[in-house]
Amino acid sequence: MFRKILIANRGEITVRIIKACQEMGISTVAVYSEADRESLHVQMADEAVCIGPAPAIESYLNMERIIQTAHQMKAEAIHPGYGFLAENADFAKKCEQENIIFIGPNSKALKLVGDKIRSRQTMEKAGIPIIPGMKSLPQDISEFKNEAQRIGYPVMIKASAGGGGKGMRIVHEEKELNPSLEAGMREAKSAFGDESVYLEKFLEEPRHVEFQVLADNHGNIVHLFERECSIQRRHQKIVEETPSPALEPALRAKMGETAKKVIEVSGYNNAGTVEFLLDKEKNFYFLEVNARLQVEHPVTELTTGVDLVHQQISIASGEKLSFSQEALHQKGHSIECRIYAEDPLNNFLPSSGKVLFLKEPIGPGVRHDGGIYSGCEVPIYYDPILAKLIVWAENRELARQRMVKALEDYVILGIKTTIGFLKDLISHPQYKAGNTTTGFIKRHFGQWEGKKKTEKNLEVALIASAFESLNSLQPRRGEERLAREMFSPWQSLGKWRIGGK
Amino acid sequence: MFRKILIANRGEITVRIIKACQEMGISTVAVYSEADRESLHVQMADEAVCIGPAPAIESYLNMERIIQTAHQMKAEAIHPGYGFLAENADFAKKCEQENIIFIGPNSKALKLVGDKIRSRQTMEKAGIPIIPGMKSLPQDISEFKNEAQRIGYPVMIKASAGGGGKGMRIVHEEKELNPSLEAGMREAKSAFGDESVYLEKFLEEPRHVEFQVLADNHGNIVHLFERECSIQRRHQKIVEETPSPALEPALRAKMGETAKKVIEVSGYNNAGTVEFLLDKEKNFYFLEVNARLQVEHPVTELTTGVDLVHQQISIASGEKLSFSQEALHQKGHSIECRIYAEDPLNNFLPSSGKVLFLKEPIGPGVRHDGGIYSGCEVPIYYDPILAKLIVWAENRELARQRMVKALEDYVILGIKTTIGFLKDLISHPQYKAGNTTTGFIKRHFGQWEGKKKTEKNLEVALIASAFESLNSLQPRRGEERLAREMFSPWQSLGKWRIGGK
Amino acid sequence: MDFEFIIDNKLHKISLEKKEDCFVFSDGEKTQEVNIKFISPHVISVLIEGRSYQVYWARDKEKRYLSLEGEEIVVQEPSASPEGIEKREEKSREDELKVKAPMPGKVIKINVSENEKVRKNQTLAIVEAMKMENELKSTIDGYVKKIFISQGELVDSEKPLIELELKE
Amino acid sequence: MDFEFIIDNKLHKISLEKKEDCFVFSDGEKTQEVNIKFISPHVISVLIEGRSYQVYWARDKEKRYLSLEGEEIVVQEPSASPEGIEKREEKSREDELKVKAPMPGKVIKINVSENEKVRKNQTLAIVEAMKMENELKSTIDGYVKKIFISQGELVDSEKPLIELELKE
Repeated sequence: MFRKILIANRGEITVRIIKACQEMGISTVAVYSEADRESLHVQMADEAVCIGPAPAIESYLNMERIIQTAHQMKAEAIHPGYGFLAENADFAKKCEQENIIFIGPNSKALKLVGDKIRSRQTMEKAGIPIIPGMKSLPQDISEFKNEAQRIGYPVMIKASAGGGGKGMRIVHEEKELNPSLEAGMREAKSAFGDESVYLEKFLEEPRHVEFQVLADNHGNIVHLFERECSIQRRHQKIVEETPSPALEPALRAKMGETAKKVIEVSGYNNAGTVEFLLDKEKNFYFLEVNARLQVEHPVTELTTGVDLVHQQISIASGEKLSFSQEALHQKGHSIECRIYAEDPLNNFLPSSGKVLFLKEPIGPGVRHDGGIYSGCEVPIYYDPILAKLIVWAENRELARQRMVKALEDYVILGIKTTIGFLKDLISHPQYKAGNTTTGFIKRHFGQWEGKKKTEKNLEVALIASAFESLNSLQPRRGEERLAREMFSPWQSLGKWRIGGK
Repeated sequence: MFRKILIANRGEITVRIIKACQEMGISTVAVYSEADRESLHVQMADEAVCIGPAPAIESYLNMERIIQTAHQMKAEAIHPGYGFLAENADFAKKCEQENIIFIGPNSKALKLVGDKIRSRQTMEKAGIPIIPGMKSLPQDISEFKNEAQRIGYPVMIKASAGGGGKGMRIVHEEKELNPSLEAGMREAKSAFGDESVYLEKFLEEPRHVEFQVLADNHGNIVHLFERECSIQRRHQKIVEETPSPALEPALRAKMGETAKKVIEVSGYNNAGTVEFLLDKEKNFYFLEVNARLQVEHPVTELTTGVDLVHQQISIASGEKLSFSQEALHQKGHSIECRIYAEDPLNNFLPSSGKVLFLKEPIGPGVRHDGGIYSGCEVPIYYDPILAKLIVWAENRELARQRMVKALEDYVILGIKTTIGFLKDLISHPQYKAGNTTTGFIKRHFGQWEGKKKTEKNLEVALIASAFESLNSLQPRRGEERLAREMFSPWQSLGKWRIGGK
Repeated sequence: MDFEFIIDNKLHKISLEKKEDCFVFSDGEKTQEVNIKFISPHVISVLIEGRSYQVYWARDKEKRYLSLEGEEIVVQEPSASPEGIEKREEKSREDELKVKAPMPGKVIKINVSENEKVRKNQTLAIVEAMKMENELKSTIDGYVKKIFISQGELVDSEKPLIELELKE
Repeated sequence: MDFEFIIDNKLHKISLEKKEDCFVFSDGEKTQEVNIKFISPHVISVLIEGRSYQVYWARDKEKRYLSLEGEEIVVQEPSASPEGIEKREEKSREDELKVKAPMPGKVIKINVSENEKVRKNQTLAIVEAMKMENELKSTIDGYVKKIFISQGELVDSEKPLIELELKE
């Protein structure tokens, strides 16, 4: 087992990985950009090294600097988290050359599955069902036009190098094709440093169902069942759950075996996710392999009892999987909501700034994987994910109710977040009914305007504001002392009386 | 199902029950003493009513007032939590008479199992193994002396009306008998309002193994496996876990069936716990029925996936159990540590006062059931339990490591707590080995003096203190503004520079 | 004491007075006793007729952010904004012609030039923040009067980036 | 700037000076650069030679409570206590004869009367708090000089409840 691991990431996933390392008795090195000195992952790690200025390209994407830091701090392995360098085959290869263990797949497999076009070819050859679309990367912009005509609109533009919705565009008619290609390529370039994009047939309102897979370095492969991630906005998953309301045991088994075959064919090791689209007739199509720890991995952990980060680390250190496929079972139901710094009432624009106050929901069956704290700054430079709220309960409806309540208990003041939107979403009758497809948001939340505030809550807000004003008015006649006392933690704020009593 | 429930308790268990009610769509009424206006349960409930002065006897034990409040607030049921009125058969009976549902066993069963003497008689008759000791409540103090001689010292004094270690005393020789009886009776009186005590043979270093049971109002009974609660101090459990390292499947099944028989013989319904002592030869003896939700119920929840508070409420509302014994399985391992406001370096004296700062540990597999917050006051009037820290992991050793880490992440400043002591306990090789008996603390932690502080941590503490002093010195030359800014949540504390820059 | 607060552009006039151990609240129509406590610097507990409300609050400049029962409410004081509400509404019509960045970010593309004719909803420029591209669209049919930015520039959300002119 | 702090009754003399973007710490023996930040009102982040420490702190009167790496450290300033450490030690010998309640609570039994002869470890009184009984025991072989309390009284942990006298 490793003695020390460097984590080449930031935010909630780095905090998650640090916790796993601490439990396993492994020291952690955090790296951070100049914008992140005060980030939670820097505080939590055993060691922390600044690796450059705020823009990711100069810090979190700076391969040389990160590898050099690993050497300098004597870290034996690098965990890339998700995003940034997680699916960068060059980085994995550099690590291999520099004798640092990359906690993820081998660079060859990573290169294959990272190249969406080549992996489509490989899978088709192996008899895995795929969606109609380009089988090679276009040399010329006109090829896109021809291919789109061949497979028929609507088509989907996808980044060859990445996932997470970055660079994706749906094109409904030919005149939209060129501007969408341009935007997609720019986004792909910015997100992955590679502007290659390709086309696929766009399926109408499919479900997005993916299978979690673990493969050790000794040829053992298991799947840990599915996650349904159909609820997406801008091709970005926002709510995930398992089990999928759409799968029957036979279909689940068949898809699981297919997922394992994809991994086998790719020569893939460590944790990975095989993504499928499931159409209305319950036909499934291979989409891609996400060659990393997924944002939504906790729902699998809560239903199978397997800690995926522990497994990633064990596998990378050369250990064999300690369980067989037969030993794995799904228990209960788990739902995850991603909490983004976005304004749902203003076209989901990112919202940076200061988290004035945070209260994380806690309680039985509630898990919060977060990267923020009261008083932290959310910088403009990185992905707007703040945290993930995950619940587990005996069945889907209980989990859904628990999630609604947990979202209600969740307080983030000072920046806009998606919490209120998610609460409405999880409360929607069609979500309750399990009718989740990739068109869910557009269909049911195209015109979301938030809930009307209740009269009583308005009244209480006014009362609390007036009360708070009374207190902050006091200082106008003795301002200094009172302000000081309010800050002082040793003042009994609770017993503090109003009106000079 | 109920529309509204009154919770006749305070602290972490009330918070736990409120959360369960919220998930089930049930309104909650909190009651509170004058000392508890600022307690967490008052803030979290939908409605809150003050029921009297600080001493429990005038508030949380005031049956008339509580029942009257339930009527006034139109609550259909009362959940008593644990302690206070939870095992008071008179209260259960009054509720029945007043047409309020008592969320717990029927008053007749409660009276039987609450009378430790009568229940011992009943169980012996039914063929359940019991510990040698008194089979009737003594009329005269001299009977204690005779019985102690008959069964042989050491003997245990126990409160007839209660549990939780209150009123318990071990007596090793005759001259200790009288003072111990006096103290035990006083404590019993103060804790349960009933000074009756009795004697039992004291088994040397047994394990304390209890079985969680659910019984609906239609005659269906299941057990949810065991909890081992051998780690005790002053006869008060402080660490609990499940599965017990001492049970093999056959013994587990046998004890589980015995537990169900105890419940059946008692005519008991709702959630209950059947306590056994297990001696070195793995003989088990019925001890008593804890006729309430136990402090340690979460370890059962995390390993069986059953929410015991939901079940209590469903059963009380007349629903049938929705699962059979065969459907229940233990998965993984769970450990709970009770966090008390006590000073482990000063004979575990209770520590009241203000919680200046609280950071609850969170993370995968970590659950925190708490009744405190940063800034709250811990009053002297009630039980010193602050919170419970519970972890789950795939096996015992992983759970143990997770608990060690979670205790390290747990910060409570301002009052003394048992956190540091628990961390040492969970880290002890004999705990790791599963060698847990009721003599564990005395044997391994009789002389606990805390850990020696590491040099590096001392140095960092000095640096942080000096840094903080530099900042608090600043205000001496501009005090008011700075103090105000430090309090002001809208000031960017993170970016705040030292030395006037 | 009397207070004026603005919530969702609506002005509320209320009063809150201390009375022994509690407070008396009035909104002009009804008057009631309430029990209010500071629980910790960011939490206020309010009891009204037995109902318990836990109010989380924080302040950022002139704005109070409140959260209760899972609902977020932003409360402002009229005095905090230099103009009254009505004036602000007038101003917002004027503001419509000034295209601002929806959030702080980096200008990655400017699609128009000064004096160019634009249609409503036409993309004027693209600003990237947190790895998302956001298109700034024209709010009117008209002309580009002035462009204040250049490609690659970091911009804030306060200042106008492009000014438009109505078609005559 | 120089500082003196007391931890576990031991006096530490250190200095901390601001230097550009970081601080210089010295304990008299070694000197090193450290990077220190206020993260939030109760959290200080310290980086020393790449090592990261998250220090939680709070203050109660003259005491600073710190927690780092799961270890709690109480830091006091010498100036905060009116007497120096040595004087305090002298005083504590005197204090031995004054029996105090270990924590605030209620006196439920007084087992001795004034002028009564007591042995070391003999129970003098019982104070109850948080439902636990705690016996106050004699620290010496001697006599009860004065009893300041009566049964049923609520007592604090600061004032002496019983004063003892050494056997001559």
